[in-house]
Amino acid sequence: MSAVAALEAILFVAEHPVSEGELSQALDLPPGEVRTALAQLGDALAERGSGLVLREAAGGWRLYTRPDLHPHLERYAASPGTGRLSRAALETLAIVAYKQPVSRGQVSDVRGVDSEQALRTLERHGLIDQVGVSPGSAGAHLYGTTDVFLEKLGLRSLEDLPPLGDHVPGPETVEVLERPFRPEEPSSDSRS
Amino acid sequence: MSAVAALEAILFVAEHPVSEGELSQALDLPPGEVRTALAQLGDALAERGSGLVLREAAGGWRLYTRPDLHPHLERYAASPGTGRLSRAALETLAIVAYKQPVSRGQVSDVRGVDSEQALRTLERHGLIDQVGVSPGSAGAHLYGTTDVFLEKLGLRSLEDLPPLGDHVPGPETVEVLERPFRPEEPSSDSRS
Amino acid sequence: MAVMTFEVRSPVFEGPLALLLDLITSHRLEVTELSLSDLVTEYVAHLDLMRHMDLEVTSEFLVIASTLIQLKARSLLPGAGGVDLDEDLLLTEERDRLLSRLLANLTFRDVAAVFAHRLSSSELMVGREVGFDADVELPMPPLHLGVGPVELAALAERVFTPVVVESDLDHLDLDLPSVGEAMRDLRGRLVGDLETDFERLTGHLTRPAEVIAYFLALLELARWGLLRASQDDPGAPIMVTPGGSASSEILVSEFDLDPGGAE
Repeated sequence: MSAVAALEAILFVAEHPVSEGELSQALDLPPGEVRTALAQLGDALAERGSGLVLREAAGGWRLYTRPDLHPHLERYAASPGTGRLSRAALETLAIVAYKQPVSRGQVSDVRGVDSEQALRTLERHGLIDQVGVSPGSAGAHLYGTTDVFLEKLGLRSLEDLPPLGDHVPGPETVEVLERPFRPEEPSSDSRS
Repeated sequence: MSAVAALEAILFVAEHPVSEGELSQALDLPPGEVRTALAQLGDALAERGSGLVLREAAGGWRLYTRPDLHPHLERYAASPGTGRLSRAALETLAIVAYKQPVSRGQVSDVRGVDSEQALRTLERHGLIDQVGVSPGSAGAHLYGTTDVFLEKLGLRSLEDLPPLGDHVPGPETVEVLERPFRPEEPSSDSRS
Repeated sequence: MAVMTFEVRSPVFEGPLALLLDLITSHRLEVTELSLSDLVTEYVAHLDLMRHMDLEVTSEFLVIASTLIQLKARSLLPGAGGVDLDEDLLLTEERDRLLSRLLANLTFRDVAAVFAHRLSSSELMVGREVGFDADVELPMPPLHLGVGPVELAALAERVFTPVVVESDLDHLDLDLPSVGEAMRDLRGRLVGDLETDFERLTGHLTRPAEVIAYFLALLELARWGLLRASQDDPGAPIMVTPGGSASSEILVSEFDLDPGGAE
């Protein structure tokens, strides 16, 4: 199919995931046929044992090198990885992802430490961005995640983030946390 | 063949034609087998009617988009998503504008992350250009802004750039700054 | 020739919540339960260590310390509930808030671990960043710069401004009154056997933070039997009577968190 070839050429030159809408326009095909072509391209790559894979992320599609071939790429040239993010940066990223739009103050409050440095690092990596200004008088910047974040995490959209509840510690952990704070005298008050 | 797949992956990420010597090293294969793998990749691409072709050029091998598909690429190039500068690119542009002539290393230092990609994007858009070579032993390229840059910003000369220091970004300015980064384009691209 | 150096190794915690979590969970395998008293002692000892190592004890550490000490003082005060029901409720809220912060912290740590995993696995997949072939005559992409000179200048301003951590929290460090100081002063103000009320004792204070420090001091002194505090009903004045004369030296060191306070 010529549509599949054209699709491959577009994704070859694209520097970020391309939405089905954009593909539909560039290929001059209805969305349904774009999806068919995407499926065909994915199959064709797998069939011939290509070094490339087609992946959906950040609301679009993009070609990537196969993960198992990474050692060869490293030998060819230092691969342009983002470098390892610090634990502080990762925690901050987690908070921004689930609480966005969120101010630096709110992030710092959850973490219990000032998080300006971590936010700046994430911003420089393009994982978060300033998405607005808090309506309060202080006019604090509000942060949110970017398409780069979605792409790097392999998420189609923010809705693909697992529910935060899945990450809440189990009852045993909660029990350990509460232990030192349990009231020692039972009678003194009437809280639940 | 795994060698063919690895070959394809390397050529996919390569910016310039890759010589057989480099390929031999990256693939850990003797030159003869590299040539066999090249032939196999070329055949595989042609066989399945890929949108890519393998060609020898300037002392090396490179993947290209098939010329007959260029009309599709042009249509894709004209779509709004491709003309939007990332925040990383804008930050880099700001640094080049005020610190020119400036090397990639200096830009990366200021931003705290490697900025090669952003510089390349700006160069491709004609906003910056290599204007010289650093006097240091490293001989790094130095970048400066172009006439296209001035034109796009509506400036007569670089002296018209607002001076730094006495400029405090108020909330309104920041608000304006956010605009290009928000997905306001004809909708379709940020949805899954 | 080899110079012997001793290295004091103590884990550096990024913040008070991380420290608290570590203290609590490091006891999870022990048979004896970690009491609030132990927790406060260990927490304060760690802050002390941090100061000895010339690490900055930020205001966040002190705020949590003050909450912990309040909770501890309250739980040890004889006949709890006699002082002020409002205070009790307030303290309960404080405790719940602290607990939920710890929980939230653990939750996001878990998310962070998942993110780290996903990021590192997607790092193995490299996307192409080269763009269009150079030999292809493409129309110049319709570039939307999206900014004008003023916005570009603002951006430059921001990028060139070095990141200064904890800039706007410094003043809190200086402002936080010392509970130890308050304890010393309170004892000085209690003369003979005269009963007086808390309001009078703190009449010379101007800032709410100072009153809180004095209240903490009062609770702690009461706990050690150095004075008696009573309140007939919520809203009534807290009456204070001196009593006993046990040494308070040990206590003072525990409370002496004031970072810049020593001389």
